[in-house]
Amino acid sequence: MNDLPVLSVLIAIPLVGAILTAFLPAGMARLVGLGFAGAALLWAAAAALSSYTLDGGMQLTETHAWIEALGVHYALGLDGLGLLMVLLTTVLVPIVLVASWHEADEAGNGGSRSFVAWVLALEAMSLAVFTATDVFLFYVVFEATLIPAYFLIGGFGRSGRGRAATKFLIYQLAGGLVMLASVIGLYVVSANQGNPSFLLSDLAALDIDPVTQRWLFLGFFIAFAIKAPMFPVHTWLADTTEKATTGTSVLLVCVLDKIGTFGMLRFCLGLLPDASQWATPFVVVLALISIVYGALVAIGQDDILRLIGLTSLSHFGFIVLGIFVFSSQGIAGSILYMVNHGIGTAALFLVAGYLVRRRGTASIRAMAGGAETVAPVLAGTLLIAGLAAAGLPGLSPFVSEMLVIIAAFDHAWWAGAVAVTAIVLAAIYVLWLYQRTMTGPKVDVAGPATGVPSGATAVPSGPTAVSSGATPVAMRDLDAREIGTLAPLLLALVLFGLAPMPLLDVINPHVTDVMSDVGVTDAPPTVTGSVSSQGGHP
Amino acid sequence: MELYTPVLALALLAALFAVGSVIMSAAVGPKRYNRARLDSYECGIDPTPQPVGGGRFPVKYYITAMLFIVFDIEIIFLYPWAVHFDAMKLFGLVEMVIFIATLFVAYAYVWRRGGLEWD
Amino acid sequence: MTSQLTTLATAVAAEDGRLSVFGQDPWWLILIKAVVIFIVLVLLTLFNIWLERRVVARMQHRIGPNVNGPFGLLQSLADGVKLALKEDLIPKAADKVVFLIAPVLAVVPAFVTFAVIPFGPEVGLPFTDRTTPLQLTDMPVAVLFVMAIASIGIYGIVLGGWSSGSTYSLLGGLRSSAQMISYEVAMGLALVAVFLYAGSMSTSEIVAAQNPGQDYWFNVVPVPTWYAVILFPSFLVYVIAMVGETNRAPFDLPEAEGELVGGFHTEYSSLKFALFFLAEYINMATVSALATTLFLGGWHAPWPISFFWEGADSGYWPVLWFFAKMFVFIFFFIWLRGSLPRLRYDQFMAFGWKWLIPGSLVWIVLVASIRLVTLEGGVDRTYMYAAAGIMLALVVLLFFIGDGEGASDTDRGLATTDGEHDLAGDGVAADDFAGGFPTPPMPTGGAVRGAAAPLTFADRTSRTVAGSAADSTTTRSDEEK
Amino acid sequence: MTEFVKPVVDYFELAPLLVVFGVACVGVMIEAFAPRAVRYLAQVVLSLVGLVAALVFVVLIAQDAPVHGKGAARGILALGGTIAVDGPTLFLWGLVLLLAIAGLLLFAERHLDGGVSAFAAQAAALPGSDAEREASKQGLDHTEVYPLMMFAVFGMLLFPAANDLLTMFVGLEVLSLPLYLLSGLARRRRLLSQEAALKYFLLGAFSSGFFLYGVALVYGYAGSMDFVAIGEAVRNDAANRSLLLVGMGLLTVGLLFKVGAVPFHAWTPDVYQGAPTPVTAFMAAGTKVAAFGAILRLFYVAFGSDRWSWQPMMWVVAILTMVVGAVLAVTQTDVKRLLAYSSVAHTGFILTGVLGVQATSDLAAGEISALQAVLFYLATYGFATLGAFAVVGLVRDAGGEVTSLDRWAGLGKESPIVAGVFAFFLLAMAGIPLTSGFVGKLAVFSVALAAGAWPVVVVAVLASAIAAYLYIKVIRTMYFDDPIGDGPTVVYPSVLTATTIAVGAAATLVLGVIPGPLLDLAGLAGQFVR
Amino acid sequence: MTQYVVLSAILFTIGCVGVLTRRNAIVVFMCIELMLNACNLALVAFAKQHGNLDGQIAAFFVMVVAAAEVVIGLAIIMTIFRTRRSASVDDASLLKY
Repeated sequence: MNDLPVLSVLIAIPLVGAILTAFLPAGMARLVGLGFAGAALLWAAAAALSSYTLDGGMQLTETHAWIEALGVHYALGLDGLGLLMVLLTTVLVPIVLVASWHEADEAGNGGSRSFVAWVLALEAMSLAVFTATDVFLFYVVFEATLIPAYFLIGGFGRSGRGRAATKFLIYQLAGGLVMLASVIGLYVVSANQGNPSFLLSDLAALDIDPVTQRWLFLGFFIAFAIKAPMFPVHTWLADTTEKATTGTSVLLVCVLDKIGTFGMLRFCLGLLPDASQWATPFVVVLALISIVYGALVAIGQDDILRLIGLTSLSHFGFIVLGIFVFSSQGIAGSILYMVNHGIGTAALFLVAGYLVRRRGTASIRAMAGGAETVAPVLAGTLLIAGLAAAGLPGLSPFVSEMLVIIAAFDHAWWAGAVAVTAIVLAAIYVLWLYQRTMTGPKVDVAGPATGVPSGATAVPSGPTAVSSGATPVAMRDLDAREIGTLAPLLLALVLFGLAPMPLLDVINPHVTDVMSDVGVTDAPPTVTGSVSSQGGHP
Repeated sequence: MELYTPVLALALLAALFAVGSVIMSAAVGPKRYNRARLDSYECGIDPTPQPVGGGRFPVKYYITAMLFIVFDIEIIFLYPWAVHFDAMKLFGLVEMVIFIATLFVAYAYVWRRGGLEWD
Repeated sequence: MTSQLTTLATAVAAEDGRLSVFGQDPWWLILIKAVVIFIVLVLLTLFNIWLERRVVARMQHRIGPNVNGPFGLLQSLADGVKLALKEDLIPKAADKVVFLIAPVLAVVPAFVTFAVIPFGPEVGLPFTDRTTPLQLTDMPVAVLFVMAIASIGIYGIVLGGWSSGSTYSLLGGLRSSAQMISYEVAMGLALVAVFLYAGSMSTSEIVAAQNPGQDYWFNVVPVPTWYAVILFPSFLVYVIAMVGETNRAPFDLPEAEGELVGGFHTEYSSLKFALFFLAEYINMATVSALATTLFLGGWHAPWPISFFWEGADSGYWPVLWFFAKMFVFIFFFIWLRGSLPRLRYDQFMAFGWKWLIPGSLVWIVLVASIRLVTLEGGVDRTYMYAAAGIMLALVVLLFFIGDGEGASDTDRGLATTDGEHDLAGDGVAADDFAGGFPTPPMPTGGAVRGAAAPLTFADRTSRTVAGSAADSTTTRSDEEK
Repeated sequence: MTEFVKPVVDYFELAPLLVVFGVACVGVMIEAFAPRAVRYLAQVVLSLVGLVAALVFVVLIAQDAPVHGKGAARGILALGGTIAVDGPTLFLWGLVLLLAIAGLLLFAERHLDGGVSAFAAQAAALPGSDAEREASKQGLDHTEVYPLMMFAVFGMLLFPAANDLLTMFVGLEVLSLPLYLLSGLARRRRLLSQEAALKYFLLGAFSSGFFLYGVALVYGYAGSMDFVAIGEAVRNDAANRSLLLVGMGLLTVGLLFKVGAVPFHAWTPDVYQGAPTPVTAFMAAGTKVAAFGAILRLFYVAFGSDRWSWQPMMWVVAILTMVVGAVLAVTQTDVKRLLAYSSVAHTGFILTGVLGVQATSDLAAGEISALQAVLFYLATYGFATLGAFAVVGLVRDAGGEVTSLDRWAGLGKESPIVAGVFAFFLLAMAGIPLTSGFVGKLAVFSVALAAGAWPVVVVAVLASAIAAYLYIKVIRTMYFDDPIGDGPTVVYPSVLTATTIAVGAAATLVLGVIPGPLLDLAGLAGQFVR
Repeated sequence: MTQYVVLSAILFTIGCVGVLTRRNAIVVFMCIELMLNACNLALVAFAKQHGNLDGQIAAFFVMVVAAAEVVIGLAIIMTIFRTRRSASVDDASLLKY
């Protein structure tokens, strides 16, 4: 393996981009930013293809002492999970940049320059999170992601974003601090065992007495549960997605929140397996609640962006469920799910964003349908993305969802049963959403259609109107730029739906690693029949 | 302790005498009420009213008191030093010179800033 | 520093042994001694008053009191009786309790200070076989004790002035306390040299230290051993300070009749007044006695008596020598009063603070160095030079300051707000009349007391005098800060 | 008569102290003799030179600090054991001197208030009187503040170095008295300032009374003022312990007052708000460093072997301090008060580190020690606070500084740089990663946890969450709220203040990203000499 | 010895209570001085008990410090007094939140 610090470079690229764009004029900033994002994508892809091998374990590792006094290292490494996350991030960022090409400039926003800069900063930090193999480093970047996110939410989007941003930050910081306690706890344990260190590899070698393990687990789990919103601590999510620009939402939900589940896999399971198993029932219940609750609330939503936010609450429920049933299938499914959800929800958010911009409102009732005749492409994409979210066979989320549900059934019949209901609910909210927004009498002009059924009900949706100055563009179909942003996502959805094997090839070795960490052994993850029937196995 | 008991005796004696004479003066002397006589003396004209607890007085006295404290403390240090100078010889001398020099700093400051002026 | 002081203090503690002769008296002896001292002091006072009046009268070509008793010796007693029969007034503005306590506070310390004054050596008591020193008691810190007790007396004066509720009294009390403390510093510094040489603070030992086995030049002229001679500057400072300390002419500003009527005891009458009077004269006696003890060899017979008569220092004779020396000082007091005019307050304070104190500080250093040289014949020169250098610096600095006073001091920038203060400020050291002698500066606004309006009584010069001192000082000091 | 032993005066080791003190005296002489025109310049230059010289000396001493006795301690006991010049002392000396230099620059700042310093034209002139107007018209100001500050610095140097109770007491007073005066010398809002001085003085004197009685009792217990001797006495558990415990308690009261720990924090907000901002900055940073140095030495050297009797007390105090500080800070509407309360909270965090002491035998190789952690935290806190207050001094309007929070709204739009720097300092205080505050928190928490004080750590985490909310609130006010009415203007400072702020920010950032060197330095400081 | 310590404790307590209850800044200040002197008493008593003189030396220093405190304290109090014509600590109430 070449001694080029691949991952450092990978992180450095967007970071440099961020710093650079911060000082460029707005027009250039956008292009330069996009350039850097693309570069990062290429670099990541190149790294993945050239120097990443499919035989599990940490690869491309770099380790440099950082703070001897605390046994802190600057240590990076890439495993299957990390690779997927990195790829997902690097893919999504350019798309987001393109998607919100103009949004940032609208009055009342911080201007595209800072938008691009913050986005790139966020990308850099997230990449660091996904590749960090030192708990301290992980924590540092984990918290560092919050700052760009904070300014992205607070600086761009609809009125009331300030509060949303603060709420978001408070939640995350609180979680982070709780986690800090656990991180320190790990350090102390390692110190007591004679080798104070934050290195993941060292920590994994520790044998921690169960009680301590449970406390530490609690710390980590709370933090990650807040990050990947789970039932009791999810409330920040909907507000944020509602107020922020869709671009931001994509990054938040599809990248940042993955850190939560990512962390669960890497730290809860990786470092504290016993405690994880001890906590399983509790977590599983929470996950199930999230699944059902998210779906149910989503159905009732009037604000489309809120709705999508809540659907991903339900989806994260699935992911967590898959993780904590401790079976290869489950974990594999979860990881797969993380990728698919990333892609699918991103698409959904983007489409919704376009729709909202056209309608000038995010209130479904105010839109009063009738879009599909005017903008068939938009309608189509919305439908596909939506159905993907609902787990329609043939689209990639289906595979992962199936894996998770089957694993859940293996774990406990009731878990599976509850999980299954979510599919039905998902179908409901997706289709109903489509029906209410797209079908119906043709609407030609922009803005809330004349003759809205019960116009009075449209009034409460006032506050959710697009931020100041964004006069809704006339109701027309997606233009090239927008299609360009959606196409790759939809493509991926279909592709991985039909042939998930490449992903699984990356995932499985990692899964076996995890399983060995956890100490649970079962059959190596076979792709379930339904998948193979899709011709997964050549 | 018994070095101090005689002092006590003398003090007692003196106190007896003093208190006695205060009482006596009250007892022996005549009592002729006269409003003017009970006024505080200001060359025969009506006294200017005094605020309760004595009037305010020049800050100058305060500064003097301040200086006094400083120098008195210095003396406290000088006495034992002087008594045992023979034991400390040169070291004692140098130390005390430094001490006095330090004190002179404050002293010079006060002097130059007119702390010692009465006008 | 700490460890250095430690050894000092241990040494102090160790001294108790050397005062073994004291604290042996039975209670009745103590009582007798106390009573004797008490009576002696009272009589002394009466005598001093008479003496003063006679001497001053003689200096002014008058006769003085000569009616009551032989040479009018009973005059002061008569005055005392008269005072006792006077009406006892308590002004209604006065703070009753304090007003009554003040004279007691003034008198008691005056008496107490005499407890440590040695009148003579150890003598045999008649009718008994026990011997006892002619001194009520002594302690390792006797002189410090004197200073301490004496300063308690100041409370009497301040409180007396304050509690009278009259402006004159207040200012008088303040003035006297201010000058007392000022000169107490000088006095204290003057004593340092004595302790340095005597190596003790106990009066009896200081006396002893001043009279070693007397030896003579050519068997006739005594080698000077009195500190008055070998520590002459200290002696000088002490004498000046003691006059200031006792509020005597020419330093009797507190009762400067011209400005303050009677000073702090303006409001006092009858025996309470008498008490203050008593206190003042006893203090006079005390400081004289102290001077005798510290500088004139105490009760030892002066040369040539000591030369011709061996027994002069034994038995009860020393009491004679002691009082003889003491009366020299008392006469000196009277003499001063008879001959010198009163100083102006600012001159007086300036003299105390700007000359006596720094002077005696420098002198202390000098003495210490000399002592050092004498102690160890050949000292390491370099240190000597260092000490001398610093000392020299101090002296130079001192005079520099003194001159800088008259020269244009930048800080007068403050006083430029009113040129008059400018003059007065600089004038003090430079030339004493710049301030407009003898009339003090006119009021420059600002309150004397409380929120009282600036004093504008055209017809009451005496008020404005008292007031103006206050006014100008207040405003001035404000500017200085 | 006992023979007099001449104490050894280790002039080289004491050079920093002597230099600073000498400079202070010379400063007074300048006040006395130099013409008014040249004073300002002379004072500033002199003080600066003095501080730098002292710093140089500290470095030199640190170069060849001998290994003391056996073990980790390096340094000597100077002046017959009254002053310990050892690793921690040197570290703290360096820190105090650096902070003092930065503070001095703030003192010297004359650009902000139209060519005059932040100090009263004439402290003695009544506020609003003609004399005052006259004075300020002449553009007078009190150059005495520089000697005063030097004396305070001298105290700050002496305090943590003191190796016996008496010296410590003297240091405490020398440190406090000038500060009492300084905090009463504000040019604007003089009533507030004087009031602050009064409160600070009364409470300060009160607490020093407690400290002194504690000294008396501990002396009564151990029969010596010397820490080492006291440590011995405590170890072999000499006379009745009640004396020891009461005395220890009283000493603690005195010291905790100085660092402003609950329940002795009442003075902090008032004084911080009332005092002139430069003084507040200097005081907030320097006093805390010095006082914690003293606390460390007292409790580790003298009472170290009796940990079990004071650690619980520290637990309670730390918890109270963090919670009260954080909660009350949230309710504040005045920036200076807010920072004051946050400094109270920080006191709590530092205490968390203090009580994390363990016997060296319990420490794993390369594990961070409590001393190390606290020293590091002090450094981070000092710079962040100094910088933050320096920034506060920049936001002004016609009436002087604007400290009410709601008027800071929209500052981020008006002058992004200043607001950004301030936000950065706040983030550091909140302990966001990549700022010094984070590493500091991590260090103290880990030592506390290692010492088994997990409840304290849990509370500390919660408290930091509350505090974080507070700081974010401020940041939001500056960035996302719209300015109401006539917002304050940011006066662009002269190079002096700019330098201070820059230094503070740089330190905060560097210590956040590469804390290694400083941590190692703190570790290198080793143990106290015993 | 103990009685001296007890006495000093009593004095200290009196001073402490005085500080907490009295309202006049000067009186408060005097109470503080009382506390300091109580400390002196205790120090000297203990010095006697232990037969070494650290305590007495400490008393010296305490005197000095007390003097310095007096000087500064009176200066501050006087400034306030001249400003608002009252030495009551209750009147000093500008600083509140």
